Amino acid sequence: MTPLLSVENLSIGFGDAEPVVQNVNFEVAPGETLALVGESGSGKTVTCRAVLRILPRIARIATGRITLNGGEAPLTLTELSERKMRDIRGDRVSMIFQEPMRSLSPLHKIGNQVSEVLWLHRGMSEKEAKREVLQTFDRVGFPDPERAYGSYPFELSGGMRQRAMIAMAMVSKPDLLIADEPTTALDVTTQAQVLGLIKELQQEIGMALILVTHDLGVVANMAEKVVVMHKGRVMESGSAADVLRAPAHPYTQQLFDAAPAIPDRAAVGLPMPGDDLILEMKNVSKTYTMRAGSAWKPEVKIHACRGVDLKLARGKTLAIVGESGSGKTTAARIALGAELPDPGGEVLFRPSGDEQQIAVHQMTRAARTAFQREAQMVFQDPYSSLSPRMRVLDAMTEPLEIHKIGSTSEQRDKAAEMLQRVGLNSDMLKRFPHAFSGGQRQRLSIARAMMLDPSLLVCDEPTSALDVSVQEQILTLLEEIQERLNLSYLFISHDLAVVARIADEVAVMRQGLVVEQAPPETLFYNPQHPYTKALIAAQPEPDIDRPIDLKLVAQGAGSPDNWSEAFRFSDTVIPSLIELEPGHKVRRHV
Amino acid sequence: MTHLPDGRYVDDAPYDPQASIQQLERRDLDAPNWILIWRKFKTHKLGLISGIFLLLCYLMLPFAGFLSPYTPNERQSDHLYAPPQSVQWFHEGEFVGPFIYPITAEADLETFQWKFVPDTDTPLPIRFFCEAGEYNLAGLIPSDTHLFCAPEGATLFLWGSDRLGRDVFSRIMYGAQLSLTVGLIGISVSFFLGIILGSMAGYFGGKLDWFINRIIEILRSLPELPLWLALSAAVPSNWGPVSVFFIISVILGILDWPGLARAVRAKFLSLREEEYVRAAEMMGASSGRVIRKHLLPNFMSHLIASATLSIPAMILGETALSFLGLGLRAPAVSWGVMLNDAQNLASIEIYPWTAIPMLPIIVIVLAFNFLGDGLRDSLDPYQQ
Amino acid sequence: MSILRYAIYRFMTMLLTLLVVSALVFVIINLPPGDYLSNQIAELRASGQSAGVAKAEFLRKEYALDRPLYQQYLIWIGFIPGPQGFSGLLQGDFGWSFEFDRPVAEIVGESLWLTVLVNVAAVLFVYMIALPLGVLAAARSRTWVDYTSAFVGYLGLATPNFLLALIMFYYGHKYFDLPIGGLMDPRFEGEPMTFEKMKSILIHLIVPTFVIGTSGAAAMMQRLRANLLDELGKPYVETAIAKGMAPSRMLTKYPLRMAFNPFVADIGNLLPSMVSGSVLVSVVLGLQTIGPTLLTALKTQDQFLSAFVLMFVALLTLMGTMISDVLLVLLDPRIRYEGRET
Amino acid sequence: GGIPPLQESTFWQAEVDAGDLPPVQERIPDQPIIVDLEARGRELGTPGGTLNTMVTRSKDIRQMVVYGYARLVIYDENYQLVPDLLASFENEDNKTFTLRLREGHKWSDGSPFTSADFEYWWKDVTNHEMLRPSGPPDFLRVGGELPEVSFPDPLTVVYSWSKPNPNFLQSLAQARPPFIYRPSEFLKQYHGDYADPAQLAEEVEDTRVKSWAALHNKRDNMYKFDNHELPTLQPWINASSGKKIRHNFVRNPYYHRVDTNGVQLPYIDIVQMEIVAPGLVAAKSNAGQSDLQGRGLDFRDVSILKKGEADGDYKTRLWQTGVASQIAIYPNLNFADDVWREVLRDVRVRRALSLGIDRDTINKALYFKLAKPGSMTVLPTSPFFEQENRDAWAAYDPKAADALLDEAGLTKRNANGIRLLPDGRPMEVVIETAGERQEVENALQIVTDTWRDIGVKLVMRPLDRDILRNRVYSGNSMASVWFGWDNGIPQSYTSPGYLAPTDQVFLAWPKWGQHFQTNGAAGEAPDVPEAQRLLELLKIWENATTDAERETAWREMLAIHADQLFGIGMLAEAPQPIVVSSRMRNVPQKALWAWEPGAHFGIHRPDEFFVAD
Ligand SMILES: Nc1ncnc2c1ncn2[C@@H]1O[C@H](COP(=O)(O)OP(=O)(O)OP(=O)(O)O)[C@@H](O)[C@H]1O
Ligand SMILES: Nc1ncnc2c1ncn2[C@@H]1O[C@H](COP(=O)(O)OP(=O)(O)OP(=O)(O)O)[C@@H](O)[C@H]1O
Ligand SMILES: [Mg+2]
Ligand SMILES: [Mg+2]
Repeated sequence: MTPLLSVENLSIGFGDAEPVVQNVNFEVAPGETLALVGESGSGKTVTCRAVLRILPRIARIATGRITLNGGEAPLTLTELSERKMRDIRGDRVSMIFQEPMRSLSPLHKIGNQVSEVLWLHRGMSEKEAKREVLQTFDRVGFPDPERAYGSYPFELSGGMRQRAMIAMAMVSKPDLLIADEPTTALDVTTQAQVLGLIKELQQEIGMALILVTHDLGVVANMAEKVVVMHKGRVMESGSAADVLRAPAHPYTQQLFDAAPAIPDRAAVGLPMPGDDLILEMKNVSKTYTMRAGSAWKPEVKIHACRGVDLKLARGKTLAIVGESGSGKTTAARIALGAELPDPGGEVLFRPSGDEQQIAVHQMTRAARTAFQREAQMVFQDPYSSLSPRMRVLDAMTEPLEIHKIGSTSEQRDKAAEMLQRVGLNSDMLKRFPHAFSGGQRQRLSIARAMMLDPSLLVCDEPTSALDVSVQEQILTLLEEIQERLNLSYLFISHDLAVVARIADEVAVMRQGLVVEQAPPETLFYNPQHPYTKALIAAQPEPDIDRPIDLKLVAQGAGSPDNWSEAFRFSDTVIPSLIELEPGHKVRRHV
Repeated sequence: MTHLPDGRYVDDAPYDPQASIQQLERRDLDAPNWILIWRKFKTHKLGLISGIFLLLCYLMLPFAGFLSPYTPNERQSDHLYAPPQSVQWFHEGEFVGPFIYPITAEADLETFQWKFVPDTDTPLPIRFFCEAGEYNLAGLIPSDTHLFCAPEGATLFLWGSDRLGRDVFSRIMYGAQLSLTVGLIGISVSFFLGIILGSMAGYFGGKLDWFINRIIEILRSLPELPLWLALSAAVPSNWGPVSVFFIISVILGILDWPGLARAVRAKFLSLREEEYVRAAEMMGASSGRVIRKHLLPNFMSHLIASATLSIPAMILGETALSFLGLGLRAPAVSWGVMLNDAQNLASIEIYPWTAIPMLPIIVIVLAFNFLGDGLRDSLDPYQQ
Repeated sequence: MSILRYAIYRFMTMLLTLLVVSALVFVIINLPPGDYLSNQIAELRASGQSAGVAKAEFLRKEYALDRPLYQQYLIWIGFIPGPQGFSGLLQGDFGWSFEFDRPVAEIVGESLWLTVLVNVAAVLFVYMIALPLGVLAAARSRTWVDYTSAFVGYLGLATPNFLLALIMFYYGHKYFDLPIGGLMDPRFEGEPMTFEKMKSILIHLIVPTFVIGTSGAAAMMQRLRANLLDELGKPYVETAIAKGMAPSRMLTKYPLRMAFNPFVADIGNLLPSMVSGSVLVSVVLGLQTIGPTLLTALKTQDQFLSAFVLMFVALLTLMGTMISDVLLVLLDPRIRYEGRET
Repeated sequence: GGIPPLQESTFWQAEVDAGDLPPVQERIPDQPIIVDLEARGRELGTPGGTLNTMVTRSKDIRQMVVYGYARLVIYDENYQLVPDLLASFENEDNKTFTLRLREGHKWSDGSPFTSADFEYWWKDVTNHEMLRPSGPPDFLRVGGELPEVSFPDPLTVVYSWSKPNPNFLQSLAQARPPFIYRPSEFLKQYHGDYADPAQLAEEVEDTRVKSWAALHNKRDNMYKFDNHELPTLQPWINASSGKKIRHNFVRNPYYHRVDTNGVQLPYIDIVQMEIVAPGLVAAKSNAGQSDLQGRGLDFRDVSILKKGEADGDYKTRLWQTGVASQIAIYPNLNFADDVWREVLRDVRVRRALSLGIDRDTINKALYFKLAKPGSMTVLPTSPFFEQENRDAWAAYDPKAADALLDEAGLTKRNANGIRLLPDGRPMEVVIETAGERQEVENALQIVTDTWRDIGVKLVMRPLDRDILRNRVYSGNSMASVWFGWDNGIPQSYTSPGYLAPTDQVFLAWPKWGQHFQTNGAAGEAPDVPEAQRLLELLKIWENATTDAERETAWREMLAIHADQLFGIGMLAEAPQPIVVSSRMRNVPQKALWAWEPGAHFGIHRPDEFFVAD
């Protein structure tokens, strides 16, 4: 069978520097899934972009050939005219970009941006396209497709934006889908749903898939073929079964070894100590008003957080997991005073054990400056949180400059050191943010947050874009710093394995509510809430022989209406959190 | 390259987990930002050439007197509207060095034009480092040495002479002193105010925005024309033309900022919602810092383009003002004054050289444009 | 705050500002020493035409020019009664032009549509030239397209308008038989609109549009180019390309909209410039627009006429800023006008 | 002689045939003026054709009244007063004037032109409280006294004063005449005393004016000429209404002049007056778009006009301007600064300043040597011209100027060689201009150079003309530039009032002028003997009974001006380009271009110009 896409001997470089992709070869057959895994910064994204020829201006394809078959005649994408290329993009080959936050136009409604593909390639009318898009939105797990259709990107959570990207790439039902880490920002149940959808499409129309991911569990569940990349070179490639079962290259082995998993030993977690709380959130709610489409329609209110109560003890880690769009980021932002809670909510911060609590939501200027020295944030979307016109060095030293710490050269040394600790090269300091890979930017963001040696660090999905080995390195670093400096973390993640490893207590959120809260050991072995259970079930494992039923686990969470009577809640009737055993709370009716 | 029996491909190059693929040059790391920008700028050839050209122009300003054969208001009453004289090198096939043929004027009462007849028999060599009209070097040191002057008893009008028999070339040289400097003050004032007030309105929003916007609205609604008319009566009469013009251009700047301020404000209203601005704020960055380091750089291109575009407006602003009796005026010399004199049909059709000042304006403006473009490019991260 | 509420709120502010502006306008036009009638009388005397003086005296009484300035203002607005009872702006009476000896409304009414015509032509010209060229210059930056358009634009910008107009008139007439000055062949004046008249107007519009438009076009083009270049590197542009959009459509839909922000901010200026933007140019080109009327009115201190025109322009300015504020919100959904929390 | 057989014009033929207009015999007065063109060296013309001309402001359509030059009395080409609209006039000692109208003379709407029209003006307009709050115009007041006016019969009007009013008839012949008559039949519709109140009120409402008086004043615009309904006596009547780019004027069917062939004047059927921007007049003339153009053209346009002659089918003629001086500097003897005022009042200083002007160079640079350099005095056309007056203090003589300044005590100089005033300030003469004429700027530029040599710094300051006047009148300006006297060709009957400090418009003595104008209520009394003498001489002229007396007064006043240099003239008789289409006939080759007396083209009788095809 002729492969749908074949990449031969591809090398790509930036400017006159050494190529970042060297001699890459692979083939994808129709209907087949190829997983591209590898180290962060190894050139996966660049390779994928080369297929569609959307590389940064200064990137040069040094050698190589990319051929697309399946049409009337094979097309050499590397030599095709820009005009012809246009017909391929979005129609026969579409791509899900790694960083959906930046990849959507901030000024256009999601619905418009997604429907556009259909207008362009299918010549659909606005109405037809809308119907189609709403369907796809529903299938990628938007709880309220209508609302998403009329929202602007900034009104959506990270995961929602990613789903919009996915929908955009899939509505046109392409021959080949290139998905660059499509599910990093999704909770596992939604991830299952999306992956299930992709599988379905593959079966329906024989779509081929290039899946860039660092989640070996996903690889195990989806891929027929695997290509492992490291520093721009292919280390190993072959059928998924073979590679996963018996990795041949030392790098592959090293990578697989690093994969974390939810430990399967039963244990009883200790509840979070309550005496020295560094951060306390009491009854925090947040309601957004969405910009109404026209002047006459009523405004839509969105309850991003509802009555969230969280306590974080000094030197501990509180993790928040939950459905995408359930208000995790919102809660984190409120915790840091970036957003004000609705009246009635309180956020209290205690700089050190013997000091007064200060109310984050009503601080004076001076107090705020002091607070900001102590509390830092790693943003969910590192790309957006770095000024595009600031070199990394300046971005890194900025917190020190603001708080006037150290001389210029000391600041620079510290920046270089931090960069090395997150696995980046200090000579990247002079680059601009856009010249990094997704995972590298994420690490930049972490490094920057730690520049000030804060006492509280809010990490919003800090490792989602990292391959397991680098993730391992980062987690180790976080733990080490915590031990050394008694740092406290508010840690948001979708990866239960990571959470299991790092958290002292886990809160599970759904639709703005904390539905269950417990130490990880307790939670993972004695989940009470149906949603928690569904989450755990949906966590894919990097074992090719134990595939999960994507469809089934995707349904697992279901809508609250399908839950058993005890857990059901609606907009008006919300049960309260009940402490089952010390440190284990569940939201249920008694 | 290794292929395992199961069809797998395995790389056989030695594996070193610590190796790094990209090595930036060491010097880049130690270089301060401006050096990086400069390096980048150097690659923009047109920008570089323009920059050097402008630098030379400005360096030349103090020496305008030395470089021009005449002083600006020196009249040759026998050579009104003399056409440009060309500098010759060979006389009757013989090399003589730079010389000119003297010209004499005749009144033609048929056409009412002056007719100039060159005397091609007597080549008169141009004098160098010679003594002629007195001027002040750099406005301070009196001198009468010129780089080159007319031969004894003849004239040297490289670009012709005007209605009063003044050398256009020399006037352009002197005119540069005013045209290239005073107008810039207006730009600076207007940019200073526009950026400061615009960014405050845009970044802080709310009450401050409301307040600044009302000022802008009122300023913009205020009619400029009557203001000028009132002003022209109010300026003390013994002020020299330059100081009047100086004040006018400052006022021009003061009235001119709202346009820029609104652009800045609009952009900042949207930029302040960017995540990186939030990030900076959450790190404790002061408002000033956020504006300077995060917002302004992202609006730099617009500012550079706007600044470039104001330059011709400022050089020529006086021509519009002289309509109202407020422009620069004799004895001050500027390009606008010269063009004002040339604003009639005769200058276009019969004495086109009196409109020559258009050329330096265009050249200077284009140079500023390319300089700005080069600057923009070297600040643009995506071009790196 | 919803758009509608915001718009209403802006409107109320506008009215308030308008009142402030009206007072300032009135003061400013009365700043130069003297007033219309005394100037007129002086002028009549100076040119030996003392015969006209008596009538001027009549007007001084009739229009309360003998009262203090603040009273004149209040009468003009219509807050207090004048010699003939209430008859101010609020009562719909725009006043009397001494210079033209007719009600202000008549004079303004006549030239207004020509003014709008000329300036709309110029604005259209600016947008039609500057938008595509600006986009093109950005898309093909550092190529001959870019350089040529910059050169031509700056050529127009760096030539004084009047000189440019003279050159164009003179050679235009000589080689292309274009008309010199005016906005239509006088024989069509007052005629109903016909094809011929239309043609005459269009031909007459060529030079003025070009002269008024070039500077604006160059400015818009270069700024647009700069703003667009900034946007072209952004990831959302790549997304659009990846969708397979044609460059022209992609550019106009995404980066252009983003780059348009500073221009929308300045749309406020578009409206008043439709009326007053080309005052000096109109004067030198002899266009029968409101511009020359305004300048004459100002120079002769024909105060009700100039005050009305200026108020009208001010009103347009305020409406312009209001519209641009509302448009900004529509253009960029992220924009909020609320203040910082700190 | 008798009236030649009259010919109906083709222009009105259709109306006459249709019975809308009476035939020409019934339209012209019983005794029309029969113009003997051949006797004046002009051709007899053929009626018809259109004349295109341009003006620069919309209100300048009133130039048609100026060019038309139909007045009660007019100047003939020798500047003698002759009756025009009047059949005749009698003057008794300048005290009683009897004006006799033409029998059967009609307004352009066919209504009779009789003494009732004079009466209407006198009783119902100028002496009406509401229409003219300030009463009859100044020229009718002799020492504050108003005339006795009587209307003995329909064709006679008598004006009489107890003291002489020698200026009365000349005033009637002005370029902008005081119309002492109004089309009463027409205007009565708008007069509160005559019209039906209800109808009038409605009319007032419609026109959006405030009172019937305003309405009347608006309709009554003999000079503005912008009301096409208002009957006129001018050769052309306004045929377009409203603010237009081009105004049409058509021949007046009731005009009172005919040629010896019996053709009713004017020859030209239609005058089209187009309003163009000042800067474009030359360009449009150059393109042959004007048949007769003087206004809006400057000497500097000559070269381009000459160049366009071939293609434009016109000729450029050079007439002479009639002002006493083309450019004159007026040191303000009433300047508010005490020190400066004393300096400027020192005649030696004024003489030095005049001697410091290189008039020949200015003449060469600006006028191709075609103007006449010299001080401000009358032109050779005037019987009072004397070369020595023109030459007085007018030669360029920096040495003598230096000596005079030294003599005046201004001996100290600063480092730049500028003389110092008694109080130590440098001698910087600020000359304010109206900023309208480039030639003034160029001339002052040349003066700047030569004055610097005598230690005087000239600072030029262009302003707007109204602002300039206001500054001068209030004593805030040190010196200003304007034309010389408007009337450069006075005759013995011309009032020399403008030579004496009687009016603030003579920019050298605004305060003295105000004093005279307001009978001492404002301003200052002249305190310089020469100025006082000028006033005396004016008195003498006014009370003189013979031309010889008047002439002596004139000559002495001119001598005083030449000696005292109240206004420092630079040149006179500057050439004025006149563009004349090759189709035009009867336009003089050489002539004087003067506003007063002469009404620009008016005195050259445009109604006699015709178009030859
Ligand atoms: N515009 C650019 N200029 C210079 N270097 C770049 C640029 N873009 C990416 N790189 C470099 O190219 C390399 C490959 O980047 P790429 O984005 O393909 O990595 P990746 O495999 O997708 O990594 P990740 O998993 O972190 O997303 C990285 O080292 C990155 O720093
Ligand atoms: N500025 C805003 N305007 C309107 N709605 C908003 C805004 N920001 C967030 N929301 C809404 O609030 C809800 C919670 O968003 P949030 O970003 O906190 O989710 P999240 O839990 O972080 O999700 P994810 O895991 O996908 O990042 C979402 O429904 C989102 O659409
Ligand atoms: Mg990547
Ligand atoms: Mg989030």
